[in-house]
Amino acid sequence: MKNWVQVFSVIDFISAGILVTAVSINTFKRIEPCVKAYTLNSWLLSSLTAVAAFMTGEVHLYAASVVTFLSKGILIPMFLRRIVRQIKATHDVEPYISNALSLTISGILVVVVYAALKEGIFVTGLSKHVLQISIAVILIGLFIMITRKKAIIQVIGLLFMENGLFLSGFALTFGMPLIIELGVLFDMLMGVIILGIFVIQIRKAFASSDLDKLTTLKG
Amino acid sequence: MGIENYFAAGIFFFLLGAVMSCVLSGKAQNYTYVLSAIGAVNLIIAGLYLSAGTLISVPSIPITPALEFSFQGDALSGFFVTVISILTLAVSIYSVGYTKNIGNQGLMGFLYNLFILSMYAVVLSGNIITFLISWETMSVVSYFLVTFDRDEKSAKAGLLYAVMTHIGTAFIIILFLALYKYTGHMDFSGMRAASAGIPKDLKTMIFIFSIIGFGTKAGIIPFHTWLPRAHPTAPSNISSLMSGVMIKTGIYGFIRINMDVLGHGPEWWGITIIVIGAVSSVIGVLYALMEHDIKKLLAYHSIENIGIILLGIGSSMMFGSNGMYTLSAIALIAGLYHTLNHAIFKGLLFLGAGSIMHATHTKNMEDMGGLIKPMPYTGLFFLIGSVSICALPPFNGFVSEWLTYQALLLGFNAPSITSKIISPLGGAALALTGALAAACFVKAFGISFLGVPRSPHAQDAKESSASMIVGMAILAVLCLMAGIFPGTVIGVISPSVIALTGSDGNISYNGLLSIGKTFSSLAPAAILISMLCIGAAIAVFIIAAGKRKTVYADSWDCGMPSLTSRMQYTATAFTKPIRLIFKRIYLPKRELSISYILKPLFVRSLRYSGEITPFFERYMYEPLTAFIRSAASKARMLQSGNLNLYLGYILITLMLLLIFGI
Amino acid sequence: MEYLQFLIIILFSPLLNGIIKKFKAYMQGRIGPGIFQPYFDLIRLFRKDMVVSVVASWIFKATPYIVMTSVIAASLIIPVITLKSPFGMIGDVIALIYILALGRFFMALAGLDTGTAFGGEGSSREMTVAVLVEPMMMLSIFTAAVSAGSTNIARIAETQNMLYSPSHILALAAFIVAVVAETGRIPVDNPDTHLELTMIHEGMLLEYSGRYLALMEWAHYIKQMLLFTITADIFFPAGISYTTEIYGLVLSTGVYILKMLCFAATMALIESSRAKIRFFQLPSLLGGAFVLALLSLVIHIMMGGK
Amino acid sequence: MVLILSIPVVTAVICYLLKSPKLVGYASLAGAAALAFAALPVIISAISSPAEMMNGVLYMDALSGYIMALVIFLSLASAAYSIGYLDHEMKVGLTGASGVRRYYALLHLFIFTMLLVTAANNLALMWIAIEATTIVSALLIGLGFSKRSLAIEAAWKYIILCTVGITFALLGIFITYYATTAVMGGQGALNWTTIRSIAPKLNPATMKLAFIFILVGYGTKAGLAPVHNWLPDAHSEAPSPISALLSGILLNTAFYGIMRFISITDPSTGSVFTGNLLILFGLISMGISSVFILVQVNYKRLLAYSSIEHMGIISLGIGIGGPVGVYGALLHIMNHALSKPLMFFVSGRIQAHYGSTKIENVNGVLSSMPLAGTLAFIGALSLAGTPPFNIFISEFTVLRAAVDNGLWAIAGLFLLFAAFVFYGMLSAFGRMLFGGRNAARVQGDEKSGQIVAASGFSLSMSSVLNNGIMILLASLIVVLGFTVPGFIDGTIRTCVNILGVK
Repeated sequence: MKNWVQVFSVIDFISAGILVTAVSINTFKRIEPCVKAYTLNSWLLSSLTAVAAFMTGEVHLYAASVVTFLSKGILIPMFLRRIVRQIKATHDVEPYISNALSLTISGILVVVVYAALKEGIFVTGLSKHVLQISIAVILIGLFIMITRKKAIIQVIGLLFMENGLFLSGFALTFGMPLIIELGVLFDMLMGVIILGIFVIQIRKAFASSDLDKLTTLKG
Repeated sequence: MGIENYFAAGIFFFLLGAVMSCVLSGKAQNYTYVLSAIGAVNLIIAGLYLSAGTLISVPSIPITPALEFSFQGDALSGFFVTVISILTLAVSIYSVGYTKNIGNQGLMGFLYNLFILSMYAVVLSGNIITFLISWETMSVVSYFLVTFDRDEKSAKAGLLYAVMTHIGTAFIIILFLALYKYTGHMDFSGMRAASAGIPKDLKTMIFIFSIIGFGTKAGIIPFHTWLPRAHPTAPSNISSLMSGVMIKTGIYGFIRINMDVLGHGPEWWGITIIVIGAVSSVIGVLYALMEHDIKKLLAYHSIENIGIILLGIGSSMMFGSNGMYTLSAIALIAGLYHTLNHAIFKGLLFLGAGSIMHATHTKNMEDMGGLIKPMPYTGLFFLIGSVSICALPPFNGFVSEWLTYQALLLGFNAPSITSKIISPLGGAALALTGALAAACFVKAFGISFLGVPRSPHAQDAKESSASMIVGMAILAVLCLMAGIFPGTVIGVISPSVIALTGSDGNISYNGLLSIGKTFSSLAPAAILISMLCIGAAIAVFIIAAGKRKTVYADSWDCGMPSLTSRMQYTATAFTKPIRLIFKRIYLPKRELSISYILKPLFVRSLRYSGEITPFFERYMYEPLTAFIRSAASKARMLQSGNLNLYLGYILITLMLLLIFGI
Repeated sequence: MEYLQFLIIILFSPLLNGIIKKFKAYMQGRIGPGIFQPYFDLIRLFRKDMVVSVVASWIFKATPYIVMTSVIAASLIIPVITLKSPFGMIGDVIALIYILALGRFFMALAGLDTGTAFGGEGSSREMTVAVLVEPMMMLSIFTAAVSAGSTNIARIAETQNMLYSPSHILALAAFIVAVVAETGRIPVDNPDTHLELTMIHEGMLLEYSGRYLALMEWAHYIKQMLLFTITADIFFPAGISYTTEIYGLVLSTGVYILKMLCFAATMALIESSRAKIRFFQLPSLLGGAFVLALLSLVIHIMMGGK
Repeated sequence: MVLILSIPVVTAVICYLLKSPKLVGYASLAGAAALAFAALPVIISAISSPAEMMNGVLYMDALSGYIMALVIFLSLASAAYSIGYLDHEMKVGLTGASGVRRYYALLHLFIFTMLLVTAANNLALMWIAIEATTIVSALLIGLGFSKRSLAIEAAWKYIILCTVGITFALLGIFITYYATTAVMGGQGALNWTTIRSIAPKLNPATMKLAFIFILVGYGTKAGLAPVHNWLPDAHSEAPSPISALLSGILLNTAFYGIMRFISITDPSTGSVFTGNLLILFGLISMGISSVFILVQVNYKRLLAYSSIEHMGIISLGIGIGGPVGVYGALLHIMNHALSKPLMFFVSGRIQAHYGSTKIENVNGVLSSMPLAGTLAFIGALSLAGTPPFNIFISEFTVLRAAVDNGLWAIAGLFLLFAAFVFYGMLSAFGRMLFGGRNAARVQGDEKSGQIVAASGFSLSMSSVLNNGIMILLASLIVVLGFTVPGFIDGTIRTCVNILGVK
């Protein structure tokens, strides 16, 4: 009774949305929209999981989607906002390169991924695109981290990488065993919290959250 | 009592000495060196046994199952053990008195014994891993001894030494591993057995690497730069060991690999070594002439003598590859004989230098002078050492150089024109070296021991303590003995020579050292005796001529009263003609600095300062190190401290791997 | 008889020096002192008292004996009128050169011993000259030794009877330069001067007087004759007797006298025809000689000689 | 097994709750000791007979036993060393009681995570554990007694880079999981033992991809150049006992993950692929680190770079492969894990005495603190790969493996870089150790008095432990330079078999 074709396209749509939210980071000049983009991205991720769960009827996928929603969709964004408020940073992203350039580069990344992951290596039951997109998201996250000066943005970039990671895990394997998912999630959560603490520390120690202040250790 | 027991006893005594010197304190600490002396005596006996051809091999101890310690000795090792032990005996006795006035005696005694043991280990090691470990242990311990004073200067010298010898070791490791790969054996005897299977080019590589690796330790030009820095900074008893025997381990390794393991190589190997030897000897002595730091001077002479040794070994290889085993044997005997001699007289000279520094607290000859009066014994022994190193009859240096001359002269028997010409040229180089050495030691002895004291230190110098004198006396006597009884020495050498070349060079020695190949002969003993008789005759003649009065007066001062010590010829002045004649090599610089009262009319003072350019340092090593350093400093850009950059590295690495990896 | 042939050198060396002086005088149009003058000088010196510097050590006193000993020991080795010298076996030409070097070594030390500038200057220059001379001497001897296949003097003398190859002539030329330098003659050194700027050998003897000086002078005469003799042995061995029967000895004695006279004449000729050259010109002269010696050797080997 | 894992956690809690800083120290030491006693039998049995625990989540065999033994030994060592170290830090007022408590608690959590890495059979669990080590140790570095801001900077870089890297590792694990699903159908496997059994059937292309991600991911953590950049900062800014743990064993646990992966990758892709990658990383690591050692001005960074060099040597050995190469690499892991902590301990003492980590501010150590100076020399020479010390043996073994396989170029480069390192090490430490006696320069005089007192040989319990542990390490270094005891040798050989080297 399910309309497979429709479902497939749904998954593709959602994953496309994930990609778009990821790419969109390149365009923002301020921090808040980035956080928003991340929230959206997480919601899309969890909904994707939910759809897949509905499709395959795997229970643990439902659980995974819920957990994802709670942690990535609610908790972390809140946390991020608090940090942003706390550090009272000038809310500019301060990229090293112009947004236009970074947009093009991340576009190129996507193309590279599509080129690199040739058909045939991975045949996932769901879609041809999800894996490519997920890896693209990972790389874009890394790219964001490379090109932005603000510490907080790096955290966001990292979070995007993780979302991409989850997506890829999902694409490859319908998700890991739940316990593993949870463990990984927990780890991530801890990591983000610690990072947040450090962001604040940096703010305290250097009176700025720009990374180009953090270049005392060299050579 | 079998040979093993002598070894065991000797090693035990050295270990005991090492321990005791740490345990004991005060005066007793000095006397721990007596233990080392006893150990040395034992090992002299053991070494003589060994060199007589009794083989020993100790059961091997596994490090990892793949690698194991194994010691085994043959005639060659025996000879080197003997050489090391002889010098050790004298130096140990000397050290009893010498170490009284150096700090941290416990450490000194410990390292001293360890150093000697490591040298034994090197010449006795049976496989490559044992050799390498002993070899590097020797280097490390000697590094600590070089830096014993712990001041900046010695630290620098030690660093240079350690690094150069380490690089040398790297080459040795490669050539050992190459041998191992192609012979499948790690022990030398196995390698020797299987050495036929080694491809020709690889043999060449091994030969070249062995020149670099062992040559660095032996201090051949141009790998010598560490030597004149490291040897002087060490305490004198140590520098005497280093110069006397440690650098000989390089010679040992070279012979072991190129003459024993590899057998006979192509002719050009030998010729190369002859050329290297000639260059080293001449350049070494030339630089020695310009040194006024007495220990540096001696160190440069070590380079020279290594060159002379290589002349012998090189021609031996050259003959060997042409299948002329008799001649090869003669040449090798010459080389090994000089190895022994150099150990003796260079040891003696360094000990003498030690006594001088002990008495005058300076290494600079320009501040010495007239020392022969306050310290007559030291003076006499230093004189004997100088005469021996200048290869003047009837002392030992002469015999070995005579043999070397014979070997080089016999080069005309070689088939190829090159070796026909190269060997006599080697002879000419040897003659030049001899003359320069004579000049150098006239300077060294004349300036420091004769004339008027040039400084208050020299003025109130005291003769050194009894044990030091005894230590030197032993070596001085040996200088004479090895000079007039060549038969005995050759008796010790010939088993290893026979083992290596398969011939005894048909040198007969019934009081008269005659080489069957040429009809040349030498009877050092007879020369000595005749000299004594003649001297006596002259004395008689003088006495017969009747008694005459001897008036003591000032030296001729050209009529202007009171010669001061500043009017004497200085060491710098003495060597000036040679400096000018060989200016193409020395590249001497002199600058004149004038300070004026009223420029340009009234001059307050004029200062001349001159120096010679240390060619190899200036044009070989300094540019190289400078380049490496600058390159390294540029490379530090990679770690700029920017996190984004580091993240970039990760991305790039990943990308490259994804693109090229799969 | 053959045991005593070295006495010839010891006894007649002053005479030879006198003869050279006489020749020189003739060439310079003087009458000059008698040929026995050196003997009278020596005797006079032996009679005199000695003045010794207070600075001097035992080296200074020992040196005359050592120098004398070395030259006599050297003259033991070489064959003078017969090759059947019993002492010939105890040393060869290399030994001979090094025995002479022993004497020089101590002479140089003695020069430094008294702490005067002249002594130092003399010994410094002496050693420098030695540095330049010895290699070339060796090389030129090598040429002969190589063709003889031995360094034993008698052997060398046997194997070649006449100058038969260009290489020998070159070697001889080099060797003569060496002899000139070793005997301290013009153009290298001036034996009759006491002007400090020029003296080399005399500089070292400056502090000596009385019998020590006599010994030194005599030793110098002996060394000179020794060098002539060895030149004769190596390059013109012709006429020297191989055996010891009396007839041969007489003949070879005659020949020997002739040779010595020739040498004396040559030396006189050189000394009076040339001026002493500056000290720092020496390298060019001696270096040139070195090149000659080298050439001679190379040619000899190229000729595939023995 | 659970017991073993629980001990450190409990100790951590206790340490956090205890009030008096002195007590905390000894409590932590006791905890470490207890851990050692508890673990010893398990490890021994594991070496002889591999065992799965907790239905296959945990797994112990010789390899994990080997690494775990090193972990525990070093934990004990640094726990013992920490006491004296923290005493001094408190004396000079760089930290307070709360800092000390936090330090010990984190230390034991850190130990726990590392134990978990070695014991994990489930690859994902291993990943979680490794990530956990990053987080905990980042906090430890962040404590940064000496200079707050630098410590934070170092910790920040450390955590960011390692998390990013390790993210890729997780991707690699997913891919592996996918590969196994392809083989097993339906549910894939994550347990190393299971994957090992089906390894030959895995799709090579997939596994290649997976391995590249794993290599970059764990490689970052293991400090392989060119993704090593966090390492010098973190190691130089962390408290000395922590630096010792970081470079002594943490890097090895990360590399342990790589080794586990190699043993499941090789059967499908063939060992050439992984081998070449590892050789490449190894050479780059040696090259870069040697160059940096040559011109280093800060001795703790110098030691950090030397860690990179030694990780390079290890990966070179594994990459060259063959029994000899792998044996050498595994032996090298142990040797490095003995020498490097010694050096960090000593450098901690030196830093305490001279109050600076700049080489030019330190000189005359041999005169001012003879014991530390001597030990420093032993350590430095052994790190420079000089006989008769332990590291020479393993380096020589690796070199021999290279020559056995005819990799002359690699052997040549190896020796070249080794020479650079030797020069750098010796010049740096020569400058520090020799020279005249002079008191602490950077610290003010009024302070330096008590500093000397703190670092001098007052026969307090702490300093006895402090010296004792360093002397123990040094003597081990010397002994292992002459012989490798039979049981160690046996263990390593079993590990070689486990890594599936024929």
